[in-house]
Amino acid sequence: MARGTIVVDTNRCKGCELCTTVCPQQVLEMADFYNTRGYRPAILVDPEGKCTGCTLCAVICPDAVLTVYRLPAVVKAPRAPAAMALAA
Amino acid sequence: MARGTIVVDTNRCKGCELCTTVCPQQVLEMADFYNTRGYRPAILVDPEGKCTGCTLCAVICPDAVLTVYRLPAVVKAPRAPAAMALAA
Amino acid sequence: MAKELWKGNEAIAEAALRAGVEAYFGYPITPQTELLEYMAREIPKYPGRVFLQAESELAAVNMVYGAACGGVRTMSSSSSPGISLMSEGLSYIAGTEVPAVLVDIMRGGPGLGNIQPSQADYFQMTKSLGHGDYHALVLAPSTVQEAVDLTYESFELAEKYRTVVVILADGAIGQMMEPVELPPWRETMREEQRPDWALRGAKDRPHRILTSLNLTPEGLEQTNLRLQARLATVQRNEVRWEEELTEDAELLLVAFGTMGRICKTALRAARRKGQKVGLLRPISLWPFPEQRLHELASKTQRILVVEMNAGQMLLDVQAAVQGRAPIDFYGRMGGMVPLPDEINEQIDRLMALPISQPETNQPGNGYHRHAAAAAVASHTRR
Amino acid sequence: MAKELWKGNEAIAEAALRAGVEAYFGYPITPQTELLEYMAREIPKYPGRVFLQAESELAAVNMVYGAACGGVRTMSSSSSPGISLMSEGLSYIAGTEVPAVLVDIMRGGPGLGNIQPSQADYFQMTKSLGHGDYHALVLAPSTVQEAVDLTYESFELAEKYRTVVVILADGAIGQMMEPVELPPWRETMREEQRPDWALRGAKDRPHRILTSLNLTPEGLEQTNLRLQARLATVQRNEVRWEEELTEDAELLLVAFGTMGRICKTALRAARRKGQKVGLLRPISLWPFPEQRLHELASKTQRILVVEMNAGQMLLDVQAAVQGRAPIDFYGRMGGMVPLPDEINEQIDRLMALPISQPETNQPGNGYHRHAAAAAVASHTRR
Amino acid sequence: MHEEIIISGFGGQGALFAGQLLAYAGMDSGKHVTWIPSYGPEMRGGTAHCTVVISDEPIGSPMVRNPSAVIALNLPSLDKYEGLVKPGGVLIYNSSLVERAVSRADIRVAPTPANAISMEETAPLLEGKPGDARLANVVMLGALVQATGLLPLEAIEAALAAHLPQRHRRWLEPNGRALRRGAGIAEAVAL
Amino acid sequence: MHEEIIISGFGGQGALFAGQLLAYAGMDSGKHVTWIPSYGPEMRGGTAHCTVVISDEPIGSPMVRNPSAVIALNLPSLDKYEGLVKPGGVLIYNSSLVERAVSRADIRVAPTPANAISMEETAPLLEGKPGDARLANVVMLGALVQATGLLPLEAIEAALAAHLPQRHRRWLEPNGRALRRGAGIAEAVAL
Amino acid sequence: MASIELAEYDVVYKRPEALVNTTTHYCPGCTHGLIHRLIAEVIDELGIGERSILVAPVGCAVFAYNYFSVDGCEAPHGRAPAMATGLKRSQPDKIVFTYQGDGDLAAIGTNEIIHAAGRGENLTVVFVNNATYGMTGGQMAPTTLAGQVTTSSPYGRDVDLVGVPMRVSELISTIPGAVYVVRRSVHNVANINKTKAAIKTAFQVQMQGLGLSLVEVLSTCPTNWHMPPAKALQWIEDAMIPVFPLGDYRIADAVVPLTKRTRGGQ
Amino acid sequence: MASIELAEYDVVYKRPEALVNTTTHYCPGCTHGLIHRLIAEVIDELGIGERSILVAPVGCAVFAYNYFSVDGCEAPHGRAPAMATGLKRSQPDKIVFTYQGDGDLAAIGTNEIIHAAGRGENLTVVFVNNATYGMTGGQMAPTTLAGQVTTSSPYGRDVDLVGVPMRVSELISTIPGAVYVVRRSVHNVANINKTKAAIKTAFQVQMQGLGLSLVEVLSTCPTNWHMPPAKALQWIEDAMIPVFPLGDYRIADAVVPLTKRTRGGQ
Ligand SMILES: Cc1ncc(C[n+]2csc(CCOP(=O)(O)OP(=O)(O)O)c2C)c(N)n1
Ligand SMILES: Cc1ncc(C[n+]2csc(CCOP(=O)(O)OP(=O)(O)O)c2C)c(N)n1
Ligand code: SF4
Ligand code: SF4
Ligand code: SF4
Ligand code: SF4
Repeated sequence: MARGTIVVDTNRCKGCELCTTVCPQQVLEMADFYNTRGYRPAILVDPEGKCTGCTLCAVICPDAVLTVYRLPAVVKAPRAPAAMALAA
Repeated sequence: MARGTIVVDTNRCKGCELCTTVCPQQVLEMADFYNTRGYRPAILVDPEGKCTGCTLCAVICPDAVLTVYRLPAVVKAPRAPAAMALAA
Repeated sequence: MAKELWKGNEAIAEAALRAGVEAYFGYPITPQTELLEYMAREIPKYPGRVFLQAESELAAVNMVYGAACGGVRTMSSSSSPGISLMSEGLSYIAGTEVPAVLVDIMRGGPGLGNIQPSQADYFQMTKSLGHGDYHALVLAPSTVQEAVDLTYESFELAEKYRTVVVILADGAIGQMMEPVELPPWRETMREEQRPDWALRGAKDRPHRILTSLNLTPEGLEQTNLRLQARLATVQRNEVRWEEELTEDAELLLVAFGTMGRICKTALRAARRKGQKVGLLRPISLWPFPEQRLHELASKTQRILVVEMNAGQMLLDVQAAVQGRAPIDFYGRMGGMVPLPDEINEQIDRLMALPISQPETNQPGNGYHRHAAAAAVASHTRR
Repeated sequence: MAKELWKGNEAIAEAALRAGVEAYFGYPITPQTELLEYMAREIPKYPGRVFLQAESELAAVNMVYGAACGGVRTMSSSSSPGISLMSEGLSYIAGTEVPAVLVDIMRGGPGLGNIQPSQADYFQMTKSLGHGDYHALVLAPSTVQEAVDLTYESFELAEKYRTVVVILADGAIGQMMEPVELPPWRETMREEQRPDWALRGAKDRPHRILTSLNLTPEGLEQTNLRLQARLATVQRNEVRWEEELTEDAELLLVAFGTMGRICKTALRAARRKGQKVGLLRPISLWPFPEQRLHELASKTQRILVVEMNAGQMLLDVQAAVQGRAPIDFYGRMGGMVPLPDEINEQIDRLMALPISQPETNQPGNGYHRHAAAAAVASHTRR
Repeated sequence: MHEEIIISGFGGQGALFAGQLLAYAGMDSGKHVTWIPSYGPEMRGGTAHCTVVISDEPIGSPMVRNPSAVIALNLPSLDKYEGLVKPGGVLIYNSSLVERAVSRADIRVAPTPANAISMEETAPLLEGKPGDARLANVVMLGALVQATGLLPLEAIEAALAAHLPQRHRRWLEPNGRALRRGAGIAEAVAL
Repeated sequence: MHEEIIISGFGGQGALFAGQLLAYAGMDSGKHVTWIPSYGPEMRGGTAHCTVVISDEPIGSPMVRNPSAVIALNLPSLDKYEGLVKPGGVLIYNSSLVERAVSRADIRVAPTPANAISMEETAPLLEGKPGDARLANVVMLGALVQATGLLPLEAIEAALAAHLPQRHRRWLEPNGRALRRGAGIAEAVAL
Repeated sequence: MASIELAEYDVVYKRPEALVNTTTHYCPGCTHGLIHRLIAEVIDELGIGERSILVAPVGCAVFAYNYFSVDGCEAPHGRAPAMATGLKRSQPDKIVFTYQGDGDLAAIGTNEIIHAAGRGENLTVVFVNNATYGMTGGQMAPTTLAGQVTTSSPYGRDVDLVGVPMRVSELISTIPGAVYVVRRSVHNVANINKTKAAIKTAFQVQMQGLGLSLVEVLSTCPTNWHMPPAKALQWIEDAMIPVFPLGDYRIADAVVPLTKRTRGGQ
Repeated sequence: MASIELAEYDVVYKRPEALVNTTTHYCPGCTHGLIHRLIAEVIDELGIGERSILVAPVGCAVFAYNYFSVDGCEAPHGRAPAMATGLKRSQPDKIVFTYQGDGDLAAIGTNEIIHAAGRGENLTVVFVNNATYGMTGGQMAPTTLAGQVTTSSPYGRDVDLVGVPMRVSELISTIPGAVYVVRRSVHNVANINKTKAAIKTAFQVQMQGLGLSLVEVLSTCPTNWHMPPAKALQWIEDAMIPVFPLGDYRIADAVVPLTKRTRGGQ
């Protein structure tokens, strides 16, 4: 299984929830805070590093808010998923 | 063979010659005089009474200038074709 | 009848229904769309009446044209860009001398512009609703109630003069709510009441023809003379305006529609300060109350025209005043609405000026330039 | 260059080609069609230039709009009903501030009317070429040579002011032949000469946007102020007119285009009779030579406006004269052209009147009514 | 009497309806009224506001630059209108959503925890779910009416009774309570 | 010098081209000229006419109610324009097609058998077929120029040489003859 | 007197009642007049003259209202279907028909015909395709043939630059609301008769309220084609029909019985 | 720093260059934004950003020119194909595309698209069918489904009164000048990918000068459909696709190789 992660451009997200409906790993959720535009943005909640970087969320996002990353096969998987690191 | 005749509303004829092209009996000609609108009208030249009243000329006439008559089968054919009589 | 709170667009639609409109054709465009939507909702409740959303304003105006040729009470509504698209059809309607009512809820232009209130179609509506020599009767309400009343009356006027009647308002009047007393329901026309030129099928009478075409100049001049004669009657009979405190006015405000009512607030503020300000509010924009304005111009010291545009009615004021009083202009554009404080500022400025002679009222370096300048000033000021 | 005999419509087309027009889009309509047909014949001879017959005037004007957005020298032509159909597009062109040239060979209206010469689009062209606050620069030639010269110049004007320039003529000028000296061939624009707003692909620069839309009233007012400021410059720089024998004129004729030249014949006949008649022929109808007319109005005793319509330029005259001289009007409609003898009759009638005061020049029962009356009179008289 | 009121909030907060209620109440009390909304596509997701004028005299301008009273249902509305209120005027803001303080000293200000009150009043009807903010607009209206005294509270109640859409009938009672609680707040802050 | 000429006939009789020739000749002789046709769909099968003004001065009106000279190529044209010719003016009519007499006594009239002359002049080039009326317009023009003296015949000849379309080149010579025969007629009737 | 002798005869063809007893302005041999006559015959046969309303186009047929003894009006160029919609919707008991040329219907007015069809307006449209703009003097129309020289395609229609001729019946027949869409021609007697039958069906479709009916008729413009009338008819057959095949492009199920009846009636 | 950790990763999806780095005005979940993104990706992939010109419509996408980093302008309602024609004819080396809604293209602007197709203009048209007029607040469009409630069909679209929904791809595909006409949808990832492939082909058709290409995309309007975005996607599948079947409506012979290549490229 490929290891991947995503970055949500949180303030651009309009909270439409479409990404959450397509994620096969079910690692996307809507945040419980509001962004500067008044929407609850999508966030990656992937403590187990299930995101495969399949890009489905990015493909369906109407607002091009998502960037998707995948770990090259040769690189060893990092401990924590990157997006979590970002949030930190 | 049915016997027929036609009447040309001479002053309405625009001299387009279409009727002369469809008459199976070849009894229509263009006159050598001009009508009040400056056109040479079609005329019936049918000394032998060949007109059958087939209506082809009237059907193709773009200016609804022709009236077509046919002798009912029961009536004896008159000597001279009617249109000639008209011209007289 | 008790007053109810009505949105302008919907009130106009309801007034038209009560006036017996039988066929409405339109196309959505902000800030007019509620009128169409109201018709969509209400007309199906009245059997025999027609609501149809056209594929475009071009189609809408020609549907109106068709219905009008049948002697049917009919109307359309739109807003500025849509009205431009109707101008060929409106000219045909005028040339064919059939009645129709058109509502224009103006917005900011030119081009796509925006959807904010504006009065930038004044010229288009009063001078040249399409090509050719004609004028529509143009009525400019300044309240929702007046919009209702004028709409209600417009059909009779259209039929009486066989002309296009325009209800000319702007997004503010279309969108606002005000208390309204609705007029009574009128019956729709019965067959025997149809006009004697209407196309209803050539039964027991010769066939009728309605056309704007006449290839001979002599013939077409006859049509035009008939049209102009009718327009002259309209000019005699249908000039409408409202005046407020004009008797002793040293400064006369001239403004129509939304601007007319806003000026009232400024006027009252000015009067409270002891400034002798009056208001002429033209209601019929064509025919323009030129005679009355001409009279008032002799009695006042200064005229201030206020419009939500770069100065259009201004030209009619200029032509009517004929140099009898200097004319100033204040206008905002693109959906900006001059508010009372701005107008009062202008009043203060003008009241402070020495009383000038009509001669100062130079065209060329006069009104047009001034219009732009005033707008610039107003703009940079705030 | 030697003179050649040219038909107006074709001469205008040739002048446009020599001025470097790169793209022509149009639709057939009498009495303008020869212009389109000439383009159809000639443009294919010049590689890189575009001729395209559009499916309608609506399409034509928007093709022009598109080409203009590319910074390409472009034009269309039509006649009255077709111009009405263009009014939305023209308003967009104005709102987007791109240059374009439009030729209107006017015919009798309203509606389908007929195809005879007329000046019934004066209001439409000078006041409201579509909705919104703008004016096109309107140039009215009275000879084929002048049509050529103005057309040739129109592209530069359009580009200088980023505006629509209208060549406004009528069927008579479109159809007549006169000797013409053609202007020299100008090169078409090279890529590096394209204006810095033109859409040519966002190569090595940020992407460019051309639009007439601005949803905020503040923003749209800015656009309008820019537009109005440019129009004010046009009013300062581009007023054009011709005068004949105005110095000592007791009666001033005011007429444009075909009517302007016909008035010259009447003027000469009047002068031969010893009548002190002069002529002001506005060439730019917008901007109107209001300043000059205002001056002349103070020097003359009477003004006679002659038009091939019910009295449209009349309003501009009225606004410019400001009561300084009484104004009369003589007009024919629907393709009728006032001929010199009719004009001389009017001159005789007016010269016989006592010199009246400006005060007689009452609006309301004044000019408009009079316009209709004059036309009626002229009509019943012959 | 001549009051010029602006009510502003996010789309969905009911600013427009609150304004209509006010206008209805004014009209039914025999006043002249106008109600004019912001309109058009920019409303989508953005802010919505309306201007209500209530007057003893026929109303000239239905548009207002400097309102005598403002209801700000959210922070952007407060930011936009705080500076515009006429000196001596009234500003009601939704303190449930706005944390910052108001700096104007020349106006009367009533911070009103409208969302909080609405939550409390709506919860009983929402069968176990937590309450929601649907009555915030009416809470604010109560505060406004109380603070300005421009109409009796009963006039708003009557307008509610007359104009609450049929499908929301069951909310009439909570609306009334919300209204009075808003009024109570305004009274309490002793403007 | 200022002449206002109307040339009128059936569509196809060459009235418009004759007018253009006249205008070219005038222009090439250094005069001011205008040529203005009837136009539009009514031309189809109907009549066609043009107005030519030739003048020493810049031309005001290119349109004329009372021409100083008229060429009537057929009867309807004669009917229409006979009464309009200025007193003292010239009227050339095609006596090949018009049988009636002209009643005006205050103008100079030249009945010109233009079709007949044209038939004669065209026959040689039509290889055995009888001649046709294609030169009638030029015959009439010859008569007009002679009768009015408004231009030398050579000017028209030069215009013909310059403006006869390439495909009609072989008709240049017959045109010249037709022109001079027309002129001869006008001379003969001693206007 | 001739009438005495003619009295022995039966009239087998005479000018229809619905055709006003006047001369048209059409050029000699132009089949506009012929198509008018067919429509008039149909109106007579169906007995609908008293309730028919004609919407004339801008084009050579602009004066069509002068030639039919039914009520008539004249639409702006291309807008006849919209005007007819206004008439028909407000007077559903009337028979409303438009008569439109190819410039009118297939160029400037394409939107109006498509949307009238889209709405399934109960209208009858007689669409006269003569491959040119007749009235304005023979410019290129959307239906102008490849290579055809016109005043605005002086080097022949270049299909690389302006596309191939537009086929209106094919286009409109894809729209469900257009229930009867056929192409006919008047280049000879047999086809004239078929055209008449189609026009009759088209009116019957409206009488039964089935939707929009459109009869495209290939027609001549001898004047602008620069051909004698008989040669123009031949040109329809030789040049036009290959590009615009005659046939039934759409006969909705509900219309089928009508076509049977009409055929039987011929 | 996150970037340090992310540096170990490959970017497998990022916002395309041709999409301006800003937030659109579209409602949450509206697929206008999605279709924009697909176009931008295609422009990037084809490397044509420097020579592309967008003609935006009047409709919700009126501001589209703000979102693409290519030159852009804005046409009057429905006239984008005419404006694009003016641009393309005078700058044939440019890639000109229109982006139009169903009110824009299928109502007021039908004439312009039909005649642009008829002429075979070298244009690419992205036609966004959301079965309503979004911008003006959800009125009936020609593409509104039978029975669909809108603000101007408050009792549901009555097909007896206003006809059945207009099928644009079916209509345009009958016109020879339209060489590539397909209908796609963005209701799920698979279809989004197919839509992108089609848009790519459409641009390639223009790059090769083959004629007009039109990609109809079924799109949502959650706001005016009164549905959450996910449900709106479902509604495309359940309600729209049965009426507007996805598929290739016209692939001219010359275009076939392109479709093969594009498919291979996916
Ligand atoms: C808006 C407008 N544009 C153009 C014209 C000029 N015009 C009159 S008829 C016509 C074309 C008619 O052609 P078609 O419809 O094919 O009919 P036909 O004359 O061939 O019968 C045109 C372009 C007009 N009258 N109005
Ligand atoms: C001439 C004209 N008519 C009407 C309008 C109003 N208008 C703006 S957008 C629109 C409809 C847009 O609908 P659609 O094309 O389906 O695009 P969407 O908004 O759904 O994306 C209308 C009718 C206008 N701006 N101009
Ligand atoms: S699809 Fe995009 S806009 Fe929608 S919730 Fe997910 S990240 Fe946000
Ligand atoms: S009826 Fe027939 S036979 Fe008689 S003239 Fe006519 S075509 Fe000839
Ligand atoms: S121009 Fe053509 S279509 Fe028109 S009447 Fe003449 S032949 Fe018929
Ligand atoms: S209104 Fe509809 S189409 Fe427009 S942006 Fe919102 S969801 Fe999209």
